[in-house]
Formats: sequence, C-alpha cells, structure tokens
Amino acid sequence: MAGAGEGTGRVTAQLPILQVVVPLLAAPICAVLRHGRAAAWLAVLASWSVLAIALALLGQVMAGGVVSYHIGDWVPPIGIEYRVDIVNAWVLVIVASIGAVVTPYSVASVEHEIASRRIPLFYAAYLLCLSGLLGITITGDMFNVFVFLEISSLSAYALISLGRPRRALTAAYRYLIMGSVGATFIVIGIGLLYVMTGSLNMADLAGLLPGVWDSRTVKVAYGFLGVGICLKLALFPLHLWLPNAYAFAPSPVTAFMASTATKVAVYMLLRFFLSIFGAAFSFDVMALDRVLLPLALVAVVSMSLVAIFQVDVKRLLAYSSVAQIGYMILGLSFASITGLTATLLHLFNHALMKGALFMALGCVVYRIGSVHIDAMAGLGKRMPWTMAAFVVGGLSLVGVPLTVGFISKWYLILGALEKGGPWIAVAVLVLVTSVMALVYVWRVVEAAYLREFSGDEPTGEAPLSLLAPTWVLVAANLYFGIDAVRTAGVARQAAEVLMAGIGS
Amino acid sequence: MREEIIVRVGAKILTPFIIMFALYVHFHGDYSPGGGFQAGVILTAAFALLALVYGLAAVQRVLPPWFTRLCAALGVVIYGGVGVVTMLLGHNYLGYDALAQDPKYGQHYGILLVELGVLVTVFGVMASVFYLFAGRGRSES
Amino acid sequence: MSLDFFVSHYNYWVVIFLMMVGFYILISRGNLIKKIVGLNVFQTSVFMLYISMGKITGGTPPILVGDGHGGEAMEHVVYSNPLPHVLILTAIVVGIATTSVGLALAVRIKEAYGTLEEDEINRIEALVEASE
Amino acid sequence: MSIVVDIVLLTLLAVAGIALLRIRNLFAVVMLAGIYSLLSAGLFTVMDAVDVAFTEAAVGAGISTVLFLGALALAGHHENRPGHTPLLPLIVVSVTGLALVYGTIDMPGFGGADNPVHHHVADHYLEESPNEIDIPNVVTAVLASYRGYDTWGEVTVVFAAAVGVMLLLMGGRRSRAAAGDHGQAGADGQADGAGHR
Amino acid sequence: MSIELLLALSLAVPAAGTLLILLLRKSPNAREAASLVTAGALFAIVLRIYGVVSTGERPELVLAEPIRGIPIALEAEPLGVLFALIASFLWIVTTMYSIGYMRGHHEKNQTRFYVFFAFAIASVMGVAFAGNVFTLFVFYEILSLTTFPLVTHAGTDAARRAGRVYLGILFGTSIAFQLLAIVWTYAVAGTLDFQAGGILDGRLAGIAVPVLLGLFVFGIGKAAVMPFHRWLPAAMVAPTPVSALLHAVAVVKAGVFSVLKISVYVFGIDFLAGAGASVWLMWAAAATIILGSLVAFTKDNLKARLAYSTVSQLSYVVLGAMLANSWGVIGSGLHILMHAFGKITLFFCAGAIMVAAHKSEVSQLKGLGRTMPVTFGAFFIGTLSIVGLPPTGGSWSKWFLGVGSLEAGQVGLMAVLMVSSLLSLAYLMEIPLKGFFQKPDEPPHHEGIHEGPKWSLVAIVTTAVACLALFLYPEPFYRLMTMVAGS
Repeated sequence: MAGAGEGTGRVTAQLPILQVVVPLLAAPICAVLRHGRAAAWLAVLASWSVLAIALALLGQVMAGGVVSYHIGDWVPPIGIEYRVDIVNAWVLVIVASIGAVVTPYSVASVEHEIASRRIPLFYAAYLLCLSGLLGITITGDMFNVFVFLEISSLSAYALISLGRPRRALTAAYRYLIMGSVGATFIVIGIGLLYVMTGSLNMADLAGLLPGVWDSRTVKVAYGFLGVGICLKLALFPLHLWLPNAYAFAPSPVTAFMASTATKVAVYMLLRFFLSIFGAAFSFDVMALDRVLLPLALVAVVSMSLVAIFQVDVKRLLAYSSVAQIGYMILGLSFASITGLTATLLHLFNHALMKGALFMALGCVVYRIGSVHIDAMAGLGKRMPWTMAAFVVGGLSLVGVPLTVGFISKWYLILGALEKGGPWIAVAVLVLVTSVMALVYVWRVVEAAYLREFSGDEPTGEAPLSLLAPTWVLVAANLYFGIDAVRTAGVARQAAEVLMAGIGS
Repeated sequence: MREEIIVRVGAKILTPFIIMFALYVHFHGDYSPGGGFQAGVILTAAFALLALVYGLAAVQRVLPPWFTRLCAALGVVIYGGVGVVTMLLGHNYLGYDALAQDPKYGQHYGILLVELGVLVTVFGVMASVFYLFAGRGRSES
Repeated sequence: MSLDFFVSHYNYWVVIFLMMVGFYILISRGNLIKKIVGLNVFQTSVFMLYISMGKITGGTPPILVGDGHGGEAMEHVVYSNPLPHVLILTAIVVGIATTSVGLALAVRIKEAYGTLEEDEINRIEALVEASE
Repeated sequence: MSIVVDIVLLTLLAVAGIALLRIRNLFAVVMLAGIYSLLSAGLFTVMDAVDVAFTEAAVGAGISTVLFLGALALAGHHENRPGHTPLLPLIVVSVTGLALVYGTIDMPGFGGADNPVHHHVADHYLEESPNEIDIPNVVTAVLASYRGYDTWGEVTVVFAAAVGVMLLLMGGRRSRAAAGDHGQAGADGQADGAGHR
Repeated sequence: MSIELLLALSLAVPAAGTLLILLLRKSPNAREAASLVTAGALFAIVLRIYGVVSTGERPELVLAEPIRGIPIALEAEPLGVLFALIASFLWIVTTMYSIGYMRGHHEKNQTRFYVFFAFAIASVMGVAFAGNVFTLFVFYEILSLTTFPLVTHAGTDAARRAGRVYLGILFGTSIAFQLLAIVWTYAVAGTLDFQAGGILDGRLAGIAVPVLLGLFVFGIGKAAVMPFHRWLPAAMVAPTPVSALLHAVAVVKAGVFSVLKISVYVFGIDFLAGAGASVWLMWAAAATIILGSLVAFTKDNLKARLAYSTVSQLSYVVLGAMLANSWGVIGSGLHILMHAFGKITLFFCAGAIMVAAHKSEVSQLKGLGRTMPVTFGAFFIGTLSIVGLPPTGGSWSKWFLGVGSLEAGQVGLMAVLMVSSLLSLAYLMEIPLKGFFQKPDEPPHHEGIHEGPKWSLVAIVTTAVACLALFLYPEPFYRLMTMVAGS
C-alpha cells in the first residue's frame, strides 16, 4: 500500500486516531465472536496496543509539543480535530494503563461472575467504554466529546447492570438517568457556546470566547457545562449514583470504572473550564475556585465519614472514591499551579490505588463471593497475597510515604500552604480526612488479620491471573511513590499548560 | 384488547408509507433529506410493524436474530474500515479524497460507503433491539 | 422589553418551557418508564433549541438548488445553517440509544422487583439493606 | 405565515407536554409522546431542518414508540399517583429554566442572518461543499464527510446500545424464576439474595 | 569498604536478616542464630560508622528521589550514630533475651516476631541515619507499621484494641501534625535537609515558629508528650521483648530522637532560643514529666507502672531539646542513651519475673527477691539509673539537663526535675524493696520459682552492668553529643 514504504513515519503520524480506532474496531469484532476466551484475548490485545499508543503519544507530545490530527483531512474548525497536548496525553496514559491491567484481570473474573454466552458482548461493551473514555480525552471538538461521552456511558450502564445482585440493575438505571441528565446539560452548554461563537472546535473556541465573555449566555453555558460534568464526575452532592454503581457492578467493571471514568470527567472539567474558557475567566469572572472549594471540602469530609460506617467493603471504597474526587477538585480550587499539579497527579495516583484496591476485592469476590466486612474475617491468613495487596493499596489511600497516595497529599498540602493564611485550615482538613481514611481502611485490615475465620470450608488464594494484574498495580503504587519525579514533572507541565490556556 | 386493535389497524395503515419512505430516503440521501440512518430506522420500523401484525416468528424466519446482530457489528466495521483504508492509502482517517483520483469522486464513494455502514448498523441494531423486546415476553410464557 | 426582543426570543422561551416540562417529568415521577418518557421530551426540546439556533428567517433548507455543480447559480438564496441539523441528527440517535438501554433496564427491574415504581423499589432495597 | 405555524406548533407542543405530565396511563403517555415527536418534527420542518424532521418522525414516532410499547407489554402500563408534593424537583426545574431564560437574553435573536452561528464554519459548508464534495444536500455532506467522524461515533453509540440491550435482555428471565427462593441464579449468598416479592 | 556502602548496609543487613529468618523458620535454633548473627553484624557496621563519624566526616547516600529536591537520603552524623549504637547494641541483647522469653513463655508465631523485629530495626536505622526530615518521616512511618504486628502479637481482643490505639495515635498524629509541619517547613525553607544551625533561621518568624515546633513535637507521637501518650500504656499487652523494643530500643527512642534532631538541625538551637519558641513546649514536657510520674504511682501492674515511667522519662529528652542550649542538647542526647539501658533492664526484669514466677502486679512481688536475687539486683541498678543516682549512667544525663535548665534561666524546671526524680525513686524503689525486704503474704511455695531462663539472665546482667559502666565511661558518648551541640 501507499504508506508501506515509509512505514514507521506514517504510523506515528496516525497515532492519535489509532488511539481510539483500535479499541473501537475491536469492539464489534468481539461482539460477533462465539467464544468468550477469543473475545477476551482480542480485548487484551487491543488494550495493550492502546497503552503502547498512549505512551508513544505522550513521548511525542513531550518531545514536540501539541499534536494535531485532522480527521478526514479537513482543516479545523471545518472538520473534527484530535488535539493532544501534555494534559490529555497524560490522561490517556492513565486510562490506557488501567485498561491494560484490568483487561487481562477480567478474563478469569468475568468467567466467574458473568454467564458465558454474554462474555463476548461483555468485552464489546468494555472496549466501547474504553474507547469512549479515550475519545473524550483526545478530541479537540466539543460535540465529539458528547458523542464519545455517550459511547462510554451507554456501555458503562450495561456493564454495571451485569453485577450479580439485582440492585446492580437499579444502580445502573439511576446512573443512566443521572448520566443522561448530565449529558443533556452538557449538550445545552455546548449549544449555548456554539450560538455565541459559531464554532465547536476547542482551540478555536478558546480564541473566540474572550470576545463574548460578558454575555449572560456564555455564563449560563458555563453553568450548564459545570453541572453536567459534575454529575458525571460525581462531585458531591451530585454523587448519588456512584456508590451503588460501584458496589454492585462486576469486579473488573468496578476496578475499571473507578479508576478511569471519574478521572476523565475531571479532565473534561479542566479542559472546558481552564483551556476553553480560560483560567482567567474561570477564576476571576466565574469564581470557580470559590464555588468548588466548599463543595470539595464537604465531599471529602462527609464522604470519608460515611465510608467509615459501611459494612460492604466495595461500597466503602465507593464512598471513599467520592471523597477522593473531592481532593482532585480541591486541588483545582486552589487556582494555582501547585494545586493543579496535585489534581493531575491525583488523577493518576488515585487510579493506581483504587484500581489495586478494587482488584484485590475482586479476588476476594472470586473466592468467597462476598465483600461484607464480616465475611473477610481471617482472610489475611487464607488469602495472604490478596490481602497484602489490599493493605498496600489501603496505605496508599491513607497517604503513607513511599506510596503514591503520599505524593498526592504532599502536593495538595503544599498547594494549600503556599496560599498561606486561612488555607492552613484546608491543609489540616486534608490531613484529618487522611486519618479518617486510615480508620476505614484499618477496619478492613483488622477484620482480615486480627479476627479469626469463622466458617469451615477452606479458601485458597486467588488464581494467578487475578493476582498478577493486581500486583502490577500494587507495584506501581510503590514505584511511583518512591520515584515520583517523572509523574510529578508531567503533572506540573500539564498544570502550567492548563493555567496558560490553549489560546496563549 | 382495544389497544391491540389500534396497533393492528395503525400498523396496516402505516406500513406501506413507511417502506415507501425508507426507499425514498435511502436513495435520495445525497440530493434530498435523508440518508443511511433514516433509512435504517424506517426499514426497521416497517419490519417491526410487520412483526406486530404477522407475528415475531414469521419475521424472524426471514431475518434471523444472529443476522441482525451481525449487521449491527458489520456496519460499524464498514464505516471504520473506510477510515482504515484511507489511512492505508496515505491519507488521514476518513479522508475520502484518497478513494479516487478526483477528490470529488473520492468523496462520493466515501459517503456512499459510510452511509451503507450506517444503514447496516442502524438496521441491525434496531431490529435486534426490537427482537429482544418483542421476544422476551414470549420466550417463557 | 421591546416587542422586537420578544418576537426574536419567544421561540427560545417556549422551547425552554418544554425542556423543563420534560425535565420535571424526569425528576419528579417515580415510574421508571415515565421517567424515560420525560427524558425523551427533555432531549427533544433541546433539539428544538439547537434547530432554532440554526434557522435564518426567510431561509430554506440547506439543500443547494441549481444544477448541483457549483453553487454560484443561485446567489440570492439564503440557506439555514446545516451544522445544527447535523449535530441534532447525531443527538437523536444518541437519544434513541439511551432510551432503548433505559427501557431494557426497566424491564429487567420489573422482573427482579415486581414493580416499576421507585418508591416501592427503594422500600425493598431498604429492607434488604437492613437485613444485612 | 411561517410564524403562525410556528406558534401553533409550539402551543400544541406545550399542550402535549402538560398532558404527558398529568396522564398516568402509560399506554396513552407513550402514544402522546409519539404525537409530541411528530409535532416537533413539524416544527423542525418549519425551521428548515428537514433531515432532522424526518429522523425525528422515524425515531420518535416510529422506533421509539415501538420500543416503549414493547417495554410496556413486558412491564405493565399503570403509573402510581405521586406520593408527595414534589417540591424539590419543582425548585430544581424552576432554577434551571430561569437560568436558561436568563441566558437567552444575550442570545442573538431567533432567525437573524447575522448571528455568529451562521458565519464561522457554516459559511464554509454552504459555499465550499459544492467544490469540495459536490452533493446538494449539505447536511449529508457535513454529516458524512466534514463531520463524518461524529457520525461514526453515532453509529457506535447505536451499536453500544444494541450491545447493552443484548446484555440485559438476552437469555431467559432468570431472575424472576429464581426470585422465589434466592435472588439470582447461582446464588452466591451475597447482598440481596433475600428477594422478597 | 566505602563508608557510603556501610550506610546502605546498615539498612540492608537487618532487612536481609528478615529474609534469612523467614527461610530458617522451620528450625528455631538456626532462626535465632540468624537473628543474633544479623544483630552482631549490624552492631559491627555501626561501630565502623562511628569510627568514621567521630573523626568529623559526614558520609551521605541518596537512595531515591520521590519528589524533586526531596530525596530519601542517608547521612551519618553524631546524634544519629549515637542512636544507631544504642539500637544496634540493644538489639543483640534483646534478641538474647527474647530467645529465653519467647520459649519460656511458649509464645505463638515466633518467626513472625523475629521477622518484624528485624524489620523494625531496619527502620530504626533509617530513622537514625535520615539525611532530611522527609527521610526521617518515611522511616518513622515504616517503623509504626512494622511494630504494629508486634504489638498485636497476642491476637486477643485486648491486643486488637491496643493495636488500634497504637496505630491510631502514631499514624494520626504523624499524618495530621507532623506531615503538615514537614510540608510547611518545605514551603518556607525550600529544603528539608538537616543542616547544622537549622534551615529555618531568617525564613520564619513570630507566632509561626512556636506553632510549627508544636506541630513537630506533638506530631511525633512516639515521643509520647501528653496528651498523645495513651498508646504507650496500651501497647503493654505485647510480649515483654516487644515492650523492651518499644521503650528502650526503637519506638519511643525514635520519637524523642526525632524531636531532638529536628530541634537541632531544622530549627537550630540558637534560632529557637532567640525566638523563645520552645518555652511553651518546655512546660508541656514538664507537665508530662510530673503527670507521668504521678500516674505511675497509682499503677499496681508492673509493666503499666514502667510504661508511665517511660512517658515521664521521655519528656526529659524533649525538655532537653526544648531548652535550646548546648547543655540541654547534651543532656537530652545522653538521656536517650541512659534511659535506654536503664529502662530495658527494668523491662527485662519484669519479663523474667513474669516468665519465672507468673507475677505481673507489684503487690505480688513480696519476698520474691530472695528466689530471684540476680533479677531483683539488676532491677535495683536499673532503678538507680532511671532516678539518676550514682554510680549509674543516669546521673550524667540528669546532671546536664539540670545545668541546661539553669542556663536557660528556668529555675522552675530545675524544681520539676528534682520532684520527678524523687517521685521515680519512690515508685520504682518500692519493687526491689518489696522483693528483698518484705515477707510474702502467703506461705511461700517457691519451689518451682527460680531465676528466669538463662538467655534472659545473660541479657539482664549485660544491661545492668552497662548501666554501671556508663557512669564510669560516658566519655565517647559525651564527645559525640558535644559535636552535635557545638555544630
């Protein structure tokens, strides 16, 4: 073929689109496969190539700046543009890494939790969800965001509904309603922006919007986009769909969603509000920081508190997720480079820790079928590797040094202290909630290690195909906790880009 | 039971219109309103109403569920495949100019192909979904 | 408020009213299927908002008249904006997709809980939770 | 003339909307929703969006009605009377609506040919598509070529919906059969095995 | 062998020891031999480091750099060497003691015990040789984690509760206060390295200084300044060697060591004295000294009494650091040493009594001194050292602390020291007195009772002799501390 002669050169130029096309084309193929295993391995292959592409893209962006890809050869804003800067390259790597780890993990887990004839469809939905999230992240077109948002959401509803308890159905339904409302709000917001500027291209909008900043329409658009995205990212008090959705979904789905979906929503928030509207508009005109700060604080405190009293460990971690989202938003509300660095770092770090934790719980479900805290008594002896993974993940969640959680906390507190004055109280609150995290994590650890197993049937350790991916994430928790220079460097660069905005 | 009658009568009246609509929409997409999507939906609507009137089993004999499921997936692959082909031809994804010497012809071919993809998927999806809804009540009663 | 302003904006306002009717059905009704109807009304009304944006008074549908080879033949014809139409075509499809998944969920919930009313489902779930 | 049609249609839509709110027979509701779709399709035609009108008619009045009927056949069609005064929804809706109305104040007037929305990329589509793509229906040109990628996304959304529905509805009605004893088939003793009905 | 390598080895050897112990779990003798050998090797390494540091060298080693500009780095300086010497030497002794105790008491999970013990020592070495506040914090937290399984060793409800209190207070304070203080320090100073004269001088002023210092002092929960002392008595449920580890070798010493190190190398004593920032904390420490002694009085349980005695004694060290003058620092550093030997002797004795006579309450000890003369004799020496009477090492640290108080112009603190010495004399001396001079309540059936296991006895004698020896030869340690105070 034409491109064959200059093979590598061509492929690198096509990386942005391949990032999404590869999993998206794998999905329909999965759907028509007969054997679950075949679909599973196709999905694994796709998810690994996605990670390779994401890493290559990050390399490209770090070496040569923004990569713009014109789909259909139409020059933006006429056509749709894929636009990769360090911010979304970073988020792509996060999503892709989790995908690459969770997919092989799901092979055994899914066979255990889902009826065999649905497995090919499961992988189709899973890949659709993955490519939807990647598409939201990579695109430079507002409406394209909506389209891919719906791809990921629809498949997510289906994936969640596959959980065994019937409450998975109502959780999925609730998520569908709230998610659709969120998406519709986003569509309204996009429409209002479009009517004022005539453009849907993000970079283009960033240039056009300053001309119409004063209009009420733009401000209302801002509000609608904000509410819509916050519904998707489950920011308190719009989080009601999340706990049950995470608690009752199949294990790999929970691990995947918890580590990626809300991260991408946070990315949307950052991209829309800081790049497109511009940091200046967001912080000076719309007082975004002052709106988000109290919400974030309430989220962190109240949800940590609620988590302490949960008996279902999956739900406990789900509430913890809402609290952790609060940390991310808190970093944003500092309106500073350090604060944003904390947010962007925590996107990655939280993905690692929650991924590891939910995957460890998946191992527990695989063996004992329950994650009730009483059912986990004595598990430390019976499933030592699984519970060790949980402990490390838990320590990371608490923010113990040498884990990624600590790095996030460090930057968050540093960001608060840099602002000085009353912000010290915010730093204190972050630390106090870390102690709350210690309490809820420790309840589980105590049950597993210091209580005796009451049942009689012996339980073995989870199979290697579940443990290995789990431990990959656990190792990542430790590795990036010990060597965070690179991750923090990327996060900081991304934060600087966001604060500067696309236009400048 | 009154509702049943309404449905039957409504279906009978609507069916010819719908099929006419579908054909028109499908073949005139470039020149007048319509295209693969509308055609796919309308076509399915026709089948759906037929199924309501003549029974699901009769329709499924002509149009088995595995086939509609295949269609649903196939359309996506056709559409995406066009993009892959243009990429292999050295253009960007969905750069139809690559498909012929004259870019305009390339665009025509491209649009034709992707509209076909849309039609196939939409038809396959709508029919599959309809089968599932319509078939569910029956399977065990 | 001038009459001009009113004439040029009433369309939006009615559409907003319709949107809110749909939104209200969605969030106030307890029946799972009725909620989806509400969602449909909500979304359809948003579509109207978009299409209103694309309309040019005295315009015609964006189907070029003339011989189809070069638009220079009919310079004086004003076409309405095609882009919102394209967006809404996409959005309609997304809407039906959401509806079908939502309805499938509702059917499964009915089978699992024996009811479609949110109140009753909540009651059942509270009972289950209490027994845990 | 078109303004009269416009007003009539909008009024009818409002009436249909209110009726939808009040009627509790879901069968009637679904039919009315179909009518609502047809009316909106009419409105789209008036506003020159003929493609959209066709689609809305086919989807809203066609497919979507069929799906709703299918769902009602499986799930019953009576809605309970709302238990309590829905004050919170009312507030939410009012605030949202007022915010939107507030936003329209600075919006360019309806139908204005100079609105920015018509002059950024729309110009290009209308003026250049004869040279670049050369098909009369600009909507199709934009849909399938300029923004062809969105359309692929749209096709994928539909496909995702099919996958979702298949995952949900494929196979027998396990849960109902098993609900009498222990919730889900292959009961794992977890969560809500209780399944009282 | 390069000195940097030795630093790395000081962590690696005990860490490798854990593996060895784990591998040899099947054979208790080999396992315990491995423990002893590792401990001996570690002590040899630390001695070698001491040799280098005493000539004025400051070897450094960067292990990793998690956050740019904040590496995990090791650096050997006199104070750290002093602490490392204490810990590594006492590890040998404690291991010997444990062999006797754990076997004599038929404890479960002995392998786990030795493994985590070695882990704890590795983290203590990290604390001792930490080159910056961050590294100190890292190893401080690891130490909390690695000692947790030791505290909950028994696995009973009481142990579980104790574990909860232990981890809750240690983690809670370190996360809520210490971490905040560290980030704050970094935000102000732009570095976290330990430097002679401190890093905060001229960068922080006013009320912020005492607040930051307070965050550090209370954030280091292991220093057990009231009201964050509860974990220490709670942790008494652990086996006696663990108590020894907590009280003498590792945990509390790591706490007060951190306080001292941060005062000297982060704030700098001149800066502290100039800002008057530490005055309020002197009095917090003084209050802990007195209250701890008073509570100790009321405890009949021997280990509980010793625990409160520790709470009280730790604040001597904190007090010395807060005095912010050379004498205070020297006294503070020496007190870490002297208290370590004194208190470990007392705990060893308490454990021996428990193993041999199954007695845990003070009131049960009447007349027991006659059947266990060595144990009670050692207890007597330990008591002298804790109280600060010649001919034991404890008298030196008390002396310097007193001088420091006067130098700081705090005559009131002098009085506190005197009163608390009297109190400790009273509550500790009761035990040997009861043992030797009181008649047992019941007719003695001491046939079964004799001295504790011989391994334990060796350890007891060693530490008791050390208490005496330190009175005669405090010189090397005094020199180390003058290097710290003079720097």
